[in-house]
Amino acid sequence: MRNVIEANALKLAYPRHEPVIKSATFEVNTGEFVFITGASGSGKSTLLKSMYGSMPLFGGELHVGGMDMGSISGSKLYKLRRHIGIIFQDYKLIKEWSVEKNVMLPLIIAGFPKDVCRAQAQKLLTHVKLSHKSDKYPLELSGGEQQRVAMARALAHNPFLILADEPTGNLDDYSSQVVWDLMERANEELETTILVVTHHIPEMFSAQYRHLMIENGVIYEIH
Amino acid sequence: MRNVIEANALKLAYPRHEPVIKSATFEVNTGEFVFITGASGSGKSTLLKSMYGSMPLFGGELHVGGMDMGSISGSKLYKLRRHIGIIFQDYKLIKEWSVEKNVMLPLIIAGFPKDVCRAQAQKLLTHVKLSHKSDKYPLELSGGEQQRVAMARALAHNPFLILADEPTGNLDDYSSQVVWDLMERANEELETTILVVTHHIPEMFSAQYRHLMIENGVIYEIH
Amino acid sequence: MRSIRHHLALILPLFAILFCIEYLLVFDRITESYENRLKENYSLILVADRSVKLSDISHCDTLIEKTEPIDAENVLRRIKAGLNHESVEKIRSIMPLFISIKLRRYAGIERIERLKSELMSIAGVRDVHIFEKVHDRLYAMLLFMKISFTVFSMLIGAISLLLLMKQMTIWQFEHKERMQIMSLFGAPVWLRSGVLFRLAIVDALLALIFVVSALLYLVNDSSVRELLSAIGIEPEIILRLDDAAVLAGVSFAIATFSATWVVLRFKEEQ
Amino acid sequence: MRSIRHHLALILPLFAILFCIEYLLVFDRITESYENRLKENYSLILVADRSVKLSDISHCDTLIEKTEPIDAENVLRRIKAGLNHESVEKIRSIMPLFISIKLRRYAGIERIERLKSELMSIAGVRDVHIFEKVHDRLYAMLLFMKISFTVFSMLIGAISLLLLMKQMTIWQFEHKERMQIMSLFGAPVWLRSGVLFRLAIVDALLALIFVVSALLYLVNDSSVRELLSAIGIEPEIILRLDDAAVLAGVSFAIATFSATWVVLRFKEEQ
Ligand SMILES: Nc1ncnc2c1ncn2[C@@H]1O[C@H](COP(=O)(O)OP(=O)(O)OP(=O)(O)O)[C@@H](O)[C@H]1O
Ligand SMILES: Nc1ncnc2c1ncn2[C@@H]1O[C@H](COP(=O)(O)OP(=O)(O)OP(=O)(O)O)[C@@H](O)[C@H]1O
Ligand SMILES: [Mg+2]
Ligand SMILES: [Mg+2]
Repeated sequence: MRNVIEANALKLAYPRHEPVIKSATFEVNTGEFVFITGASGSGKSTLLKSMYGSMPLFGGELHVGGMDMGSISGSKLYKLRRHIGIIFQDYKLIKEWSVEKNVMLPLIIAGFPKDVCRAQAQKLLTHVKLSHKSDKYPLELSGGEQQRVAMARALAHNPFLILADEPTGNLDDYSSQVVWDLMERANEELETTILVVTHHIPEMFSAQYRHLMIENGVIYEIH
Repeated sequence: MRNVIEANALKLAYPRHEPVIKSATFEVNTGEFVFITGASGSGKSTLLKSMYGSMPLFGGELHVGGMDMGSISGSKLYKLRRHIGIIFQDYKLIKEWSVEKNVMLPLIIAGFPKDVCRAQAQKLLTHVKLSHKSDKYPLELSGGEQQRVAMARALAHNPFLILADEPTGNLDDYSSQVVWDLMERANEELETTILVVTHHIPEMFSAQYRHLMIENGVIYEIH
Repeated sequence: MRSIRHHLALILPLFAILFCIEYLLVFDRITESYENRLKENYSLILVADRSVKLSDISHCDTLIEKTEPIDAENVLRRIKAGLNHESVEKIRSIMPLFISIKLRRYAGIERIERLKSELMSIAGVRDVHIFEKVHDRLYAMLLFMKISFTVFSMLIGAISLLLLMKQMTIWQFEHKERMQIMSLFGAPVWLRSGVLFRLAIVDALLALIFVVSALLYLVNDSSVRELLSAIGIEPEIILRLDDAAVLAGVSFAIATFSATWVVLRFKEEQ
Repeated sequence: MRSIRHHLALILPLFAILFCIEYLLVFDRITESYENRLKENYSLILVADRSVKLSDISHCDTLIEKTEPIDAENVLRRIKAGLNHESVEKIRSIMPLFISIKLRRYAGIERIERLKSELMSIAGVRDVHIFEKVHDRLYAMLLFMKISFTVFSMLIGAISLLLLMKQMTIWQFEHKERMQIMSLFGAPVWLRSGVLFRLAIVDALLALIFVVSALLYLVNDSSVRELLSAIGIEPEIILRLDDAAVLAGVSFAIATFSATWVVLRFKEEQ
């Protein structure tokens, strides 16, 4: 299999705005765990967007899971997304759905029977210490609880790639540790490739894993 | 003047839920800078809500700025709120308004003329390094940029009390520093009372200022 | 573009409601004037022996306003040309008495039938002719129209109200977050809902102007005038000054009620 | 409760649209049958010298369907009782010829006036009587009703469409976020918009059932039947099988169109 992510002179820009990412060239191999940092507004979230096809390329090339994101068609994009787990910076939970159903979302889309979905959702909610909140609705949760639900949802369907945008920004140290452990486990046990945007690389990870940094629209490899 | 905040055996609960805050007794004096910590879901945001009257008391007493929050009437509550600056955990920016107008909001409510509002908004946007984004709309900003707009809005009307819920959760170290500096300046120059909920007390502050912690619905004074 | 559509959403249902109200008002007037006219036109001819007294007939039923013997000369004039005087006299002497009866008001076919049988029971009355079939049909048609219009109006009223409610729901969706946030910063009600009321008042005014213009246009359109006069209605029956006052009242009441509803429904989220 | 209101928002405008369509269909039929009836009832009586040839009159205008001399016996029978045979003979010989004229179709007052002057120009024709005033008024009334109903229907149609659009906007508000998020996780269109289509189809079916029930009720209601027969309309003219098919088509088309519109308007946010 080719690299999970291959970016070549990638350029990203919002319509009628200066390019946010001016040039990004890097690749991420299967099973890697990569941290991305950068100042506020430097384009980290924008870079992730391009990886799940929510941002058209302004220039250069980007391949995700072997797909050319510059020319990917609608149905192929949906197929790709079904195998990616995303934690959005603003969580993006479905307000009208219970916590459990929110976690089930990727499994429902994959077409699993109800009880399989439910069992898997319960397992993940237990992992993020929220099984007692499974009947609640997102607006009845605290900020950090919502963030952990988003985490559980991203892991539910055993994706080959996890894109996490500031997944511990609203978490205390203990909850953060829970989240990092889960990611590490997925990375080690299932060879899931993981890209995390964060302002605080946990110390125990900082030497061990790769670290990319965005500055002035350019991506640098720190180590 | 009495203490800015006086809580006495304060109890807070959402309808049909176990109490979140079981007993909180503490006071905050004018000009104090107080950090509040606690695990995710421990009730920090709930406690702040009670302070701007968005959460009815379930028991005990709470006085904010000399007002009894247990019996405060609509128009008095609005008057009180006009002198508090709040940074919400989810920012709560008005989507249909430009960044500048969002920052102007407390001044518009206070009834200042347009140009005064605009000048003050520009000053604060410069402080949070976002003057170049003043014509943008919130959804065109990155997470951290939105958070800084919320910061600017909270300071715009020189409130006597600032309630900040995780104000640096989505900020890199540099931007965080900018925010902390602004708060410290308001605290020192204007004697603004400041309550900050955060998971990461900046090191330079940790010894200097008060620190309350919520655990199992009870508030403890750490130092 | 978007704002035009949003204004329309309030203006159109208001327009429809006002239009229906005006239509029903006008239709009441039309029916009334028609009932008067039918009374005038309604004629009963009674054929009786010469011995019958007019007063007997007049007092037979309160419905009867006037009785008049019909001049038989008219009937004879046509044929007497070729007849000798004697024959004509003879015809005249044996000819029955024709009496025209005028009614006080139009009373519907059943009531008239009863009157007829009453008249027939008077001795010497040979026959009563009622010339009413077509008039009665006209009246039935009018009634049918009235019922139809009421149904239509109720339908329009219902959809319009629903449309208003929908618009209010949309207003809620659109303004809830903003009002919420403004309220958290202590904005008084009038400040956070001023936009809504301004919108409502302007729309009410526009709807009123549109309805009045439409009606004025109708009143002055020559083909409409022709059509109305064909069915015997004066165009001036449409849109009187007091109507306009009613319409204005309804329009502003509905609009401000809608805005108030949205404002009152607003609750701060926890 | 909330969901009932939301169903109503789609059902009511659909109902109104279908109702109007049916009304217009029925009204076309009523007008048609009335025109036929008017043709039958419309009578011109021509008074002419005995020398006039019937064929002259028949060929005078294409509008004329039939001419028939009226049996003068009728006229005479009444008065001959008291006259001697000779006088009656005399009257008969000098009496003018009465001719009844039947028209091919009802043609409106102006056309008839032209026909009249044409007939009058035939030598020997003394007079033409037109018995049409009231019939003409009935017809004018019918026309007026038809125009009114069309106006009402257009109004209802417009508000209904707007109501549908509002409902779609609300659907968008309500479903946008969910569809957005589902789409980010790769849900295909049918999965994320299935709810909408199910809703639309169910509502279309309900609206159809309501309209058909309402019409069936109307057809069978005795007071409605009476009223209709008073104006000479057979109740069976309302709701024919092919009408129901049209209504079903319109209902489902509108409902699925609405849902499709919402789905197509959906765009992923950046
Ligand atoms: N609207 C609500 N209805 C019911 N329960 C709620 C509601 N909002 C919050 N809660 C519950 O109240 C508890 C405290 O929530 P709160 O938001 O105060 O936590 P927090 O300390 O701010 O946590 P975090 O650091 O994750 O933001 C949580 O268990 C949460 O699930
Ligand atoms: N929808 C948009 N339209 C226009 N500009 C946008 C939009 N979204 C983001 N931007 C701009 O693009 C730049 C990069 O945004 P991005 O969200 O990628 O930043 P980020 O690195 O994730 O920052 P943060 O750490 O604050 O979340 C910012 O300057 C932002 O203002
Ligand atoms: Mg970001
Ligand atoms: Mg919180």
